Amino acid sequence: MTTTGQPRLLGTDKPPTLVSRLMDNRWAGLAGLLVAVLAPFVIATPYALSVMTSAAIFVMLAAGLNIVVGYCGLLDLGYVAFFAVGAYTAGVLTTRVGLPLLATVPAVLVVTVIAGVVIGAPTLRLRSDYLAIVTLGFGEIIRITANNLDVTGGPSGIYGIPSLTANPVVFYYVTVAVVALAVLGAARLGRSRMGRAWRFIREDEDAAEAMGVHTYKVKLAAYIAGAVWGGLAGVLFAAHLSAISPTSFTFLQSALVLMAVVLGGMGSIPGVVVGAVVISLLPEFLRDLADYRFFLFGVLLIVVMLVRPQGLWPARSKEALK
Amino acid sequence: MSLLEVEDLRLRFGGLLAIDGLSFSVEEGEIVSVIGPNGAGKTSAFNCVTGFYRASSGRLALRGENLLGLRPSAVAARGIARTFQNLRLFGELSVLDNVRAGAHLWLRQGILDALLHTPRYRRSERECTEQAHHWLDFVGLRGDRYGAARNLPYGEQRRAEIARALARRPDLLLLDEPAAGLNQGEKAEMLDLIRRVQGLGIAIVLIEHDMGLVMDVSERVVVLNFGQKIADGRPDDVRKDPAVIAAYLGSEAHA
Amino acid sequence: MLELRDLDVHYDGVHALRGLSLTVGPGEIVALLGNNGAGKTTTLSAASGLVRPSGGAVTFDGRDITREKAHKIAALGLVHVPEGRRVFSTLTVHENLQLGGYLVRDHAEIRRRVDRVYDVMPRLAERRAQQGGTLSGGEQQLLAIGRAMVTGPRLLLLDEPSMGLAPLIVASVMETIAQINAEGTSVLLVEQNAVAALKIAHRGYVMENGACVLQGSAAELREDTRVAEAYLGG
Amino acid sequence: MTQLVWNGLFVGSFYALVALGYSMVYGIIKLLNFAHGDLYMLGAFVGFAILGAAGGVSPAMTLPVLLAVLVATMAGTGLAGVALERIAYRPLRHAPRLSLLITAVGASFALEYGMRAGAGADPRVYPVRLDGASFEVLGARVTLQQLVLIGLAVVLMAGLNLLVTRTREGRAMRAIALDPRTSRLMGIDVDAVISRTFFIGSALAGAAGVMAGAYYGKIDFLMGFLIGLKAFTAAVIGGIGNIPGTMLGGLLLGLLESFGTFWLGGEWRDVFAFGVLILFLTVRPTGLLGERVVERV
Amino acid sequence: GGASDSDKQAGPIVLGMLIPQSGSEAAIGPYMSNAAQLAIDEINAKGGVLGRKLELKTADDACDAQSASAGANKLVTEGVAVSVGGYCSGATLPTLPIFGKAGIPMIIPAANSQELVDQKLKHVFLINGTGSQQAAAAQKWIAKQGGTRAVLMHDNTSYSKDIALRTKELLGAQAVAVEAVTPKESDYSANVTNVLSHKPDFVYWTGYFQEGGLIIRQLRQAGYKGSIMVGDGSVSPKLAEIAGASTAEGVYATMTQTPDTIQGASGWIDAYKKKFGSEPGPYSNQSYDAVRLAAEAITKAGGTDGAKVISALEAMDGFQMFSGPLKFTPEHTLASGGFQILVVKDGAFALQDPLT
Ligand SMILES: Nc1ncnc2c1ncn2[C@@H]1O[C@H](COP(=O)(O)OP(=O)(O)OP(=O)(O)O)[C@@H](O)[C@H]1O
Ligand SMILES: Nc1ncnc2c1ncn2[C@@H]1O[C@H](COP(=O)(O)OP(=O)(O)OP(=O)(O)O)[C@@H](O)[C@H]1O
Ligand SMILES: [Mg+2]
Ligand SMILES: [Mg+2]
Repeated sequence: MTTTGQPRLLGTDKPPTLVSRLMDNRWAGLAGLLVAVLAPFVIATPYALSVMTSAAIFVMLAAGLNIVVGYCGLLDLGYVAFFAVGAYTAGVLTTRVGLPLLATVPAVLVVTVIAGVVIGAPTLRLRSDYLAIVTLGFGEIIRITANNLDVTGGPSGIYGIPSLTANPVVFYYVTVAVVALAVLGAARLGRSRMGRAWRFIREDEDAAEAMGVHTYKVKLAAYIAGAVWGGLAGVLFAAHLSAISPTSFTFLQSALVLMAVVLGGMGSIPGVVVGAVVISLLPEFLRDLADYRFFLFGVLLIVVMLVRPQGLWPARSKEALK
Repeated sequence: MSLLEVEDLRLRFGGLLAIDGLSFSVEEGEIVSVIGPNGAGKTSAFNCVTGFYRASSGRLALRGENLLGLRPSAVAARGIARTFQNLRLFGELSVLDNVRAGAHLWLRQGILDALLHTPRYRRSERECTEQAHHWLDFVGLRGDRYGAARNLPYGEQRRAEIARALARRPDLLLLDEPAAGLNQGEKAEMLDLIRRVQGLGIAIVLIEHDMGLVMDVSERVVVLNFGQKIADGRPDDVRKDPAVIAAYLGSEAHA
Repeated sequence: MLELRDLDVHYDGVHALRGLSLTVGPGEIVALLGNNGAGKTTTLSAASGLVRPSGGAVTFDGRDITREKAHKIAALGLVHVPEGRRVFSTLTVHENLQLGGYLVRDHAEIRRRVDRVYDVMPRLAERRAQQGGTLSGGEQQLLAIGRAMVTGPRLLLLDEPSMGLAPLIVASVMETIAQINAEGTSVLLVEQNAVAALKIAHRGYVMENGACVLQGSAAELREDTRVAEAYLGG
Repeated sequence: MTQLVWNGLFVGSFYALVALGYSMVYGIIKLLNFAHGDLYMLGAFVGFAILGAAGGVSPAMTLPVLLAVLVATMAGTGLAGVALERIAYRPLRHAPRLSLLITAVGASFALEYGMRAGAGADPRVYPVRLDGASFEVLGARVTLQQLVLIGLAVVLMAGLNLLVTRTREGRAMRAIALDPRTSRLMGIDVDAVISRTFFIGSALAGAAGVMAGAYYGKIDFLMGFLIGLKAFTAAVIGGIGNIPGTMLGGLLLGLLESFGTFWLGGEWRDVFAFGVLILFLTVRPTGLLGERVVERV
Repeated sequence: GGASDSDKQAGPIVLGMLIPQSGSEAAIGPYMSNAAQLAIDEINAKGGVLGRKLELKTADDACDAQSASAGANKLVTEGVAVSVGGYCSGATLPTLPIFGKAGIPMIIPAANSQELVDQKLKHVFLINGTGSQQAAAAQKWIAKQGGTRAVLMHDNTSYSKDIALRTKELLGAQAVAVEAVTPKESDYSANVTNVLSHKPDFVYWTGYFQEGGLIIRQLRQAGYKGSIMVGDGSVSPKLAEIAGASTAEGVYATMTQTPDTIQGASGWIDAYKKKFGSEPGPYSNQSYDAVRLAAEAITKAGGTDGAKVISALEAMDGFQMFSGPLKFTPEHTLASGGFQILVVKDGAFALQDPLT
C-alpha cells in the first residue's frame, strides 16, 4: 500500500529517551545474552533445555530470514528450504559418510551457498509477489525431494545424527554461543555498506540502481547470507534432535519463521530475537491447553499484532536515537 | 572529446516514438538545459542515458566510453548521478541514510570489515556520515535530517535528492525539474546551488520548465519537441527562436 | 463556504499547523502561498479529511466536517487534487477520468464531463488508452486536474497544479481554473507560481510555520513588498 | 489423455474458485490471506450444519436443495469474511503489509483449531452425495454432477469478472489497490469496498467448500490448508488481481498436477507442478495475464 | 523414570503418551489417547497397579520432530514411568534417545517403521504389526484371490510407503505399479487414472481411511471393478461412511485382530463408545493394549524401575492382547503379527480369513 495520512512510528525526531537508548544499543543484546546464559540456572529440566535450545535455533533462523525479508524486503515463503538443506547435508554426511558433525560445516556452507544461488539467481528478477510463490515452490520442492530420495531416508528421514556433546546443558551453551554470534553478525551486516544497500533496495529499487547499487547482485547477496544462516541453523537442529524428517520442513515452518520476523519488527535485530522467542515458546506455554492450544495461539497472534502493529520491537533508524 | 555524447538516439513505446533521432553533447563542467513541452521526451532522454530505458538505437558515450545497454548501476559507476522528476527518495529511511546511498560506490568496506568492525570499517563509516552531513549542508537542507525522508516537505525532499546525487561525487549530474514546487525565493537558492555545484567541476544537465532559472544558469539550451531536437544554442538565441516560441514558450511567457 | 478555524495538526512529533484560520467564499478563487514546509499541503489535507486535526474546526457550507471521512467530504463536493499528481498508475487515462466520476450515477453525465476534459486537454484525448503511470510528468499533472474536473466539485482544492507544466500549458491550466470558477466552483489554490496564481485569484493568504501571517485581496498581495520579494521574484 | 485433461480441469475449477477470492483480496489490499482456505473449510462445515439441520433430503431434490444450501452458505462465509476483515485486518490498514500476514496466520489457526474444538478432529461425511452415472465424452469419463459443478463455477467466475472489469465497483477496487488515499479523494468509501470484496471472495470460497463437501463427501477441519496454498499459487500464476488470469491459473495448476502425476508419479507431482510454474515465471514474470506494470522513473 | 522412583513411590504411576494433537495428523490423536484412558480407567477401577493408581499424560508431537522432541522431554521431566505413545515414525525417532537417556521403556503402539528397531535400543518395543508382517499378509491374500496385476497405493508417509514397497517386493511380477498420493487432498482422480492405466485386478491402499474412503469411491466411480484392499490404518467405520456404504462393500483389509473380530470383545467397543461418544479408530486397540502391557510389566517388575520393566517386557510370554498372545522377538517386535483379512460387509468390517 502507498503512504497514508497516519503518522508512522518510524523515523521520528523525538529526542532519545533513556529507554530507547537502552533498547537499541548493545546493552539490549548483552542483556538478552545474559538471560540466555542464566536461564539454565533457574530451570534446567530436560524439557526446559530442549525447548530453550530449539528457541535459540529458531532465533538464528529468524535472524537469517530477517536479512532477506526485513532488510532487503524480499518476501520469502520458502525459507525453510535452506534450513532443510543444512540439516540434511549435516545428517547425510554424519550418518552415511561418518564425518563428525563439525567437519560437515564447511560442506554445509558450500551447499547452502549453492542452494542460495540456484534458488535466487533465476528468481530475484521477479516482483515481490511472484518471488513469494517461487520461494514457496522451492521450499516444497526441497521437502518433497527429501521425502522421495533414499539418501535422505525418505519419509522417515535420518536418525542417529551424532550430537556435538552428550550433555544437553553443554549443547545448549554451544547453541547459544553460535546463535549469539550469528545474531551479532546479522546485526553488523545490517549496519554496513551492504546492509544499507539492502534497505535501499527494499525502499526503492530504481533509486538504488541510480545510486550505483547493482540491485541484482546485492539481492543475491542477501539471499546467500540468509541461506548460510538458515543452513547453519539446520546443522544445530540436526545435532539437537538427532533425527530429522521432512515433516520438520513444511511450509508452516517457513510461515512461522516469517511470523517471528514480522511479529518482532522487520529489520530490527532485537525485535526479531524477541519475535522468534515468542513464536517458539508460546506454543510450549500453551501446551497444557491441549485442544485449545493452537486456537489460543492464533487469537494471541491477532491480539498482539493489533496492539503493536509495527511489531513488538520495531526498527528505528540509527539516527532517530541520536 | 565531449563528456557526454548522445547521437541519433531513438526510443519507441509501441506506436509512439518518444525520442526521435536526438543528438546533443555536454562538455566538461558545462551546464546544459533541456527544455520542451510536456511529453516532449526530456525525462525519457534522461532515462536512456542512465540506463533505465533501453534506447532502440543510437549512440551514448561518456568520455568516449559506451553507455548504451548498461544497467543503471553501471552507468552510475561511470560517474553519472541523477534526480527524479517524481521524487524517489527512500521514504522510510532517514534523510541522512538517503544521502549515505550516494556513498555506496566509493565506500571501501568489505563484508569481513563489517563483521569484525575493523578500523577500516569504522573509518569508512565515519567518513560516510561526515560526507552525508557535508552534502546536506551544501544543499542547505533545513528539515530534520534524522527523521524519515518522506516526512520532509516537498521542496526539502528535492534538496535531499540532490544531496544524495552529489554524495555520489559524479562528473555529470542530471537534474529533472529541480525547481518544481519551489517559490521564487527558493528558486533563487536553487540557482545558487546549481552554480556552486558547477563550481565543484561537475557538469550538469537540467530539465526545467522555469524559464527564469534556465536562462540564468545555462550555458547552452537544448529544446525538444515530439522527441526531436528543434533548437540547440545559447539561451538568448534559443529564447528568440520562433520555433521554440511557437512550440514551448508562447509569446508572453518569457516575461 | 469553507471555513478553517484555529486548526492544529500534529504529525508524530511535528506541529505542522498552529491555529490556522482561513475561509473560502462561494465563487471565490483563494490563493495560498508559503515556503516549503509552511503547511500548505497539510492545510488542504485537513480540509479534505486526509489528516485528522488535533484542534480547531473545519466547516463546509455551515456543516462541521472536522471529523468526517474523506470520501464523505468528497461526496459533499469538496474535492482535493493532491500534491504529486497521484494518478492511478496502471489504469488507463480514460479509466482515471472515469474514476473521477465515481460518485456520479448518470453514465451520460460522466461521459459528458470526460469529453469536456478531453476538449480542454487534447493531449489526454490522444493518450486515452495509455496507462496513467507511463505519462510524462506534465501529462500526469493534467490528468490529475482533469480527473478532479469530472467529479463536478463545488469547491476544488488544488495543490500546486502548475508543477511540472510547460509555460504554455501553465497559462492554459490557469485559464481552465478560472473557467471552472466562472461556472460556479470555488477554488482554494496552493501555488508556488505566485505570479500565475495571483493573476486569477480573488484573495490570498500567506502561510508561515503553520499559520497565516498575511491575507488580502490578490491586488493587495501583489503590491505587498514581502510577498513580492519572496514569491514574485522581486 | 482426455481423461487427464478432464481430471485436471475439474480439480482446477475448484482451485480457481477458491483462488478468485484469494486474488481479489490480494489484489485490493495486498494481503496474503492465509485464512482464505479456512473460509473454504468453514463453508463446507456451514453447509454440513445446514443440511444436518434440514434433516434428510430426498434424492430427487438433491440439486435444488444443494443450491439453496449453497446460497445460504455463501452468505454465511461472506459475512464471516467481512467480520474477519473488520476484526483482524482493518485495524492494521496502515501497518506494514506483512503485519497483516501475522493476523492472517493467526486467524487461520483460530479458525482451524476453533473448528476442531467445536466439531472435533474426526472427518465428517456429507449427508448428501452428488453421485451419478458417468458417460464418456471423447474418451473421458464425465458425470453430470461434474458438469453441473463446473457450470456453477463458470457462472460465478464470469459474473465476478463482469463485476470487476465493467462496473464502477470494479474500478474502485482496482483504484484502491493502487492508491487507497487518493481513492478516498475520489469519493470512494474504501472501507466499504474492501468489506464487499471480502464478502464476495469469502462467499466464493464458501461455495467451493460446499461443492467440495457434496461432491467428495468428506470434510475436516484442515481441509482448507492445502487448497489455500494452491489457490494462492493459482492466483499468482494467473496474474494477481486479474480474474480471467486467476481462472486460467487454477485450471493450469489442475492440469499440471494431472499430467505431473501421470508422467512422473504421484510423489513427484508437486515438484513437477512447481518446477514448471517457476520456469514459467522466470520466462514470463508477470504471470499468465498479469498486467505488465511499466514502472516509470 | 528410574531415577525418581523413591520420592514418587506413593503417588500415581504416570504413563506418557506422545500423539499428534495438532497438524495434519491431528485426527488420530484422540483415537489413541481415548483408548489409553479407557484402559487406565479399567485398571484403576480394579485397584490400580501395585496399589498405585495409573495416570495418563499426553503430549502433542504434531507429527513433527521438533514438537515430538520437546514433548518427550516434557514427559521425561514430568516423571513418566513408561512411554506408551508414538505414532509418526519420523517424529518418534528423535524421541528414542530422549526416553533412552532417562531410562524410560517405550511401548510404541502405532509407529512401526524398521528404523525404530534398527538401532537395537533396549528400551524400545513395538506392539504394532511390522510393515513386513502386514506386507506378508497382503501378499498371501492377493495370491489367494488370484490377483495377477496388483497396484499398490501409498500416501508417501514412512508407514504407508514401507508397507507398499514391501508388498511389492513380495509380489514380484504380480505388482504392476506403485502409486503415491498426496495426503489431505480431496481429489485423487489423477492417481486413479494412473492406477487404472495399468489395468489392475487388485488395488491395495496402505494409508489411512480419510484418503482411503475417497480413493475407493473415486476408483469405483471411474469404473474399476476389481478387488480393493486397505491396510490397517484404514480400518475404521469412517472408511465405509466416506466411500459410501454400498461402494465400500467387499473391500478387504489387512488388520491385526480387532475388537470387532475378537470373540467377546464387542463389549470393548461399547465401552469406548459410551465413554467418548464416538467409535474407536486407528490404533485405538494398540493404544489400549500398550497401557495394559505397561501395567502388566510394572506389576511383574514390582516397580517402575526402567531396567526391570524392560526385562519384564522381554520376558513377557502369552500376555493376551488384541493381536493375540504376546511374545517379543529379540528385535522387540511382535513375534507374530497376527494379521488377518477383514472385509466390509453391510458397511462394517467383518472377519474374512484369519490367514493361519
Ligand atoms: N513507459 C512508457 N510507455 C508509454 N509511453 C511512454 C512511456 N514513458 C514515456 N512515455 C511517453 O513518452 C513521451 C515522453 O515522455 P517524457 O516523460 O520523456 O516527457 P517529458 O519531456 O519529460 O515531459 P514533462 O515535461 O511533462 O515531464 C510522453 O508522451 C509519454 O507519455
Ligand atoms: N507525514 C508527516 N509526518 C511528519 N511530518 C510531516 C508529515 N507531513 C508533513 N510533515 C511536516 O509538516 C510540515 C508542513 O508540511 P507540508 O507538506 O504541509 O508543507 P507545504 O507547505 O505543503 O510544503 P511544500 O511547499 O514543500 O509542499 C513540514 O515541516 C513537514 O516536515
Ligand atoms: Mg519529465
Ligand atoms: Mg506541499
